[in-house]
Amino acid sequence: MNWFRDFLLPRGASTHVGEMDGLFMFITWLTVFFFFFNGALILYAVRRWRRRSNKEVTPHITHDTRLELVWSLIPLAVVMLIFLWGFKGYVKAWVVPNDAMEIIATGKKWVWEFEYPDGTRTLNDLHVPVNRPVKLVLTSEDVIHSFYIPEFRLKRDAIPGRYTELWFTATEPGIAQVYCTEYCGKGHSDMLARIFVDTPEQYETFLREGDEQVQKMPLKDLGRLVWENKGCATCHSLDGTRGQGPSWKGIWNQRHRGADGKEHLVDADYIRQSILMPQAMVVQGYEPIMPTYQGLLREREILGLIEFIKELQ
Amino acid sequence: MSTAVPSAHAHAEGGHTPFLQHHFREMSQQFDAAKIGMWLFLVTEVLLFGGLFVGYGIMHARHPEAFMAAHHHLDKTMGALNTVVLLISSFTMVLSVWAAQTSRKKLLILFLLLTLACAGTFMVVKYFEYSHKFHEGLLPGKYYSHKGDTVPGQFLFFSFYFMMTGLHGIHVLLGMAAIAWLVWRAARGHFSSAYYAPVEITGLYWHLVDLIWIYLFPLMYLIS
Amino acid sequence: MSEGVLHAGAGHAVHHADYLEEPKGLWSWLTTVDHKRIGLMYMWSVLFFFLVGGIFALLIRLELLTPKQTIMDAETYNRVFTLHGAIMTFLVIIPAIPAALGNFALPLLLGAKDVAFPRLNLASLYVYWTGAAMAVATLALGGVDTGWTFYTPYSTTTGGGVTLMVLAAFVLGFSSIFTGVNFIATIHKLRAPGMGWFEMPLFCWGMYATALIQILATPVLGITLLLIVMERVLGVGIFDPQLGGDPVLFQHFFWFYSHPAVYIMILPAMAVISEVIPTFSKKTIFGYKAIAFSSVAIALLGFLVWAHHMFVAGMSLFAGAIFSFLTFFIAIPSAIKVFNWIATMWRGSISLEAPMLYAISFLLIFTIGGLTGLFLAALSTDVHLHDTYFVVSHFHYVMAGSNLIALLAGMHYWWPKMYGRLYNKKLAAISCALIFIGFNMTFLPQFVLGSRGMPRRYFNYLPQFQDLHVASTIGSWVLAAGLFLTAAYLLASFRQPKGMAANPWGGRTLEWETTSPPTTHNFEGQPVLQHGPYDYRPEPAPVGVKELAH
Amino acid sequence: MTHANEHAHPVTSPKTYGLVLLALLVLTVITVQASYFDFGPWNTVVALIIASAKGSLVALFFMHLRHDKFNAVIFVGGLLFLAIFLIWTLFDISTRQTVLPSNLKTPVEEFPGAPLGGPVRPSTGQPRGMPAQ
Repeated sequence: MNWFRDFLLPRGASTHVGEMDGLFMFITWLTVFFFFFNGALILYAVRRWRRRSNKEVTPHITHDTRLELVWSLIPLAVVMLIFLWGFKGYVKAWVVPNDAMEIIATGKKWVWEFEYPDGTRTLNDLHVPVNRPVKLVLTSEDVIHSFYIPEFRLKRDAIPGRYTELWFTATEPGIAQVYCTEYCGKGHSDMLARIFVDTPEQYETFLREGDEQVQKMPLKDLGRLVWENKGCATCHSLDGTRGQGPSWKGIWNQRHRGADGKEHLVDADYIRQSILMPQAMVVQGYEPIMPTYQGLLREREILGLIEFIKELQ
Repeated sequence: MSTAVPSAHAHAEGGHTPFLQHHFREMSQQFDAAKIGMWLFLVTEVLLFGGLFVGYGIMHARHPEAFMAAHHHLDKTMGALNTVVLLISSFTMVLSVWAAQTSRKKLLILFLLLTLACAGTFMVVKYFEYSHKFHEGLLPGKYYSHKGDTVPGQFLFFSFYFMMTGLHGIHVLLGMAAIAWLVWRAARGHFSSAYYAPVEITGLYWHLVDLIWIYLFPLMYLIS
Repeated sequence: MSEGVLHAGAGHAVHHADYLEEPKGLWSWLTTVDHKRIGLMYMWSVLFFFLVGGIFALLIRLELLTPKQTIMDAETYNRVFTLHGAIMTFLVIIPAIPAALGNFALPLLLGAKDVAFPRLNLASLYVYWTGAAMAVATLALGGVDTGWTFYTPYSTTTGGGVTLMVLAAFVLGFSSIFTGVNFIATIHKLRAPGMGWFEMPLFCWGMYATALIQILATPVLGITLLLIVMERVLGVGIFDPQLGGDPVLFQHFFWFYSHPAVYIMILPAMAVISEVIPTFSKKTIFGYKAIAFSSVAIALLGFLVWAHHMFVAGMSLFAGAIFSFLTFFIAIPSAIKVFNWIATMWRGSISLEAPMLYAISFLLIFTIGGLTGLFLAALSTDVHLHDTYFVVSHFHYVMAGSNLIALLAGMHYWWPKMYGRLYNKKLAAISCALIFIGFNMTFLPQFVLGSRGMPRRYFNYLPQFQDLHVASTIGSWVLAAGLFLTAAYLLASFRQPKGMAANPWGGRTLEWETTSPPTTHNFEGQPVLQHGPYDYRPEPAPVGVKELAH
Repeated sequence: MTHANEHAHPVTSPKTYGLVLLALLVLTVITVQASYFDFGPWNTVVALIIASAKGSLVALFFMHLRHDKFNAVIFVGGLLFLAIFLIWTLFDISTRQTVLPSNLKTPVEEFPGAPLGGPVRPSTGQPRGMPAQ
């Protein structure tokens, strides 16, 4: 019945999958069984004892203690089994191995920021080596977010003012999707991140020079990629619609009036400053909510964004 | 299975008072129902205040120094005075229930008025305490502007102080309104040993207000 | 009232003014203290808001037809699902059965003339209307985008009419408390002579258990909501991590109410089903005491398990284990009830009238709703499924499916008693089938969406989820068609003249022993209980209401 | 179930009430005096025990719970659920681990000068709503 499991559950790609999937399928079959069991009993009763005349007399059965005990104790036994099974998996997911590599994940409206042990930072793209335990320490800068990786069967809230943790060992190289599952406002459903499960060599390369593909890309394509992946798209549109921040359409070489009343020419320096020190110049009529990207973007990526914005005439 | 218990005799007994509502069979049934209703309402009050007590307890455990430092701004004497005033008001309230039970109309009105006077005194003392806090900038939440705090987070204590004593104060005012209404009805001679449920249940409410203060007093004024 | 006319039992057709006609005029309805009129006004208010919340639901489903924007933008979508949740929870499901059907039926079932505090009952209705008006007024302030759970710090930092919406929910809490106080006092003090606790119809036990929760949990919601108001207005800091507070504390406060509140939604549904099944099986209820006690057990156990909403919020292993363990105990009384209902049908004389069809539909939907709860009580599966469409689907099965289908069962059951008229039975059967199919079509795909990882409250979603979303949206239209059909034939029944027999279904509880519709004071004189509520044995003794001198 | 008549309810004499008031006043004096002593961690416990003694007197005598078993059950039941609320919440909050990231150099205060080991602001990024430089 693997097709049924594959229909219900996404690909499994961490060490937590087996435990959870086994229990999930057990309860699924239990639900299916009792649905049809109860359905069959009802159907049988309705067909067998359908009222034919209003004068029918029914037996006066008030209760049957033995029968009632049976259908209290059997469910009790089943749910205790489920409890223990669920608890077992949870303990495993809870106790972090000592050799786990620690990555700090910070949620903010509406991006995930990752900080690696060596100080490298990425936005929305998390690179982890395959077959090595990784511990994520989660926190949030504004409201509660939740870090959810369906393919790892894992989820943990990121709570402002607190740190929570979760750990996993990814078992196959590839890309796993991350969702935010605690409602956090307008960009909630776009607060997506990806986990790149790398081979050890790939991971080394990543730490050294960032993502390989990205390095080879033409600047303006890189700019678009950054816009898509690093959270720009959540607030800045490309088609002129007003978001949390100004749209990028046609802003190159235009003059922006800042909250301070002065006018600024949108050129390369201006864009660089807006990315690295967003609070220095806020365009009139917008909230000063953009986080700084200092240390989060490589120089080439900033150049890429400038080229990308140039193209958006 | 029980058999029918005819209760027709009850009608004759309850029938003579104009205060028996149509859906009750007899006065005692109406009285008991009113009391159950009031006690259930008191339970909801306990849980309403309970939420604040739980919040207070958890925040106190999180910021013990801040709460300790902040509570020194409260005046123990004023708090103790108000405790005594409320205890006496409870005493006069219970005496007015007794007066109603024993059909002493004049005493009933007297005790009710004394209760009102105590409640008024309580509110006056509270007024002085509040205005003193306002003056010093000891306001709740973002309006907190007191200078010279040594421990941060003292505003949290005052958030709770104002929310808890404020909610309690509102209850005192509501109680005063209810007691004033009792005075009005008592003056019209509505209450006697045959019918005094409103006095009894207002009394219950009033004692609960007192009871909550009994806990607020040490938690706010006496922590150390 | 017709003086001096004695009714010795069911079936008398002496016409006299019923509670619908006497006294006349709108003003008499607005100032009435008659529990039946208040119940009806509640019912129509609830149905009105069900329509409003349902339209929001259809809009949500329509928006989710495509992975990106379909008919509205993200901000509108967030407001629409918040309003859907808030209206459906606070204005529809919580009052649906207790305040509407409970108010109408409870005193009748107890053989009482009214609830213990009729004026408080009317006040509760006005408080409900006030709260409802406030909730609707938030639309003028730009709506609310917090979700009905008002999680901090989002709810204390976002704009719009959150403060007003929170106050609306606070006010609505009072209407719930008033109903609860009233029902407990009524059940304790106004049972007909001869009606011991175990001669009460099970509906009353269900209402009693519900009222317990309403009294014990609602005040905590009240103070929680006040704290949000204080946080927004004064910045008191208790839930704000920037100020030294704790947002997780809010979740405890909120779920101390809202988890038991889930049982405010399901216990009354079970109460209705416990009436319908014996009547249409013409057989005594199987395991009366087990059903009665399991209602109370669910109500009380429900207070011990709320933290299972926080398994992924950084709870310790130990705490997680305890709350998960306790949660499983809710499953036992629920299972007992389902099996007892089926056992009641066993060897009965089953008549498939509309209320029974709805009851069977309830049994099947509740089986799914209840069993899928096990996924969320078990720790490891909850970690995967929490806050996904699986949860959305599970609670719609329990709340929307079970509660509203039981509401429909109850409405069809007591409609002849309420209005003295009958609806079109064929159409009723068709719409019951449509609702059952539509409901499952809407929500079964959502289980799969959730287990595949689709998070809840998503405006955009990845293209891989689209097929199931489309299926769900089409299901929502089938469901809506069924509900509109129900509305149509129920309204059409008013075109018939009143002429129902006192006891059209052959029920054995006291409400069937007065006329349909009853008079203002329910019974002529004080009914005295002569037999148990589900006693279908043929008996020589005269049945039911005995007259007492008044 | 017997229905007592309204006037058949037991009437307590004013003298008893007077004695109860006296006891309450004495306990008030005791609790104020006790607040000047340092019982260490037991300070709050002592204060709450005295408050509960006073509360019981009020409930038993002034609120007539002495003669009113049924409503006493309601009231104590309410308190029981309040206790569940407090204990369950404390249970979760107090067993939460203080997870801290290993690279956290100094605890950044959540508000200036807070000597807290517990929650801290994240080490990166700007606080929400920070004014423009």
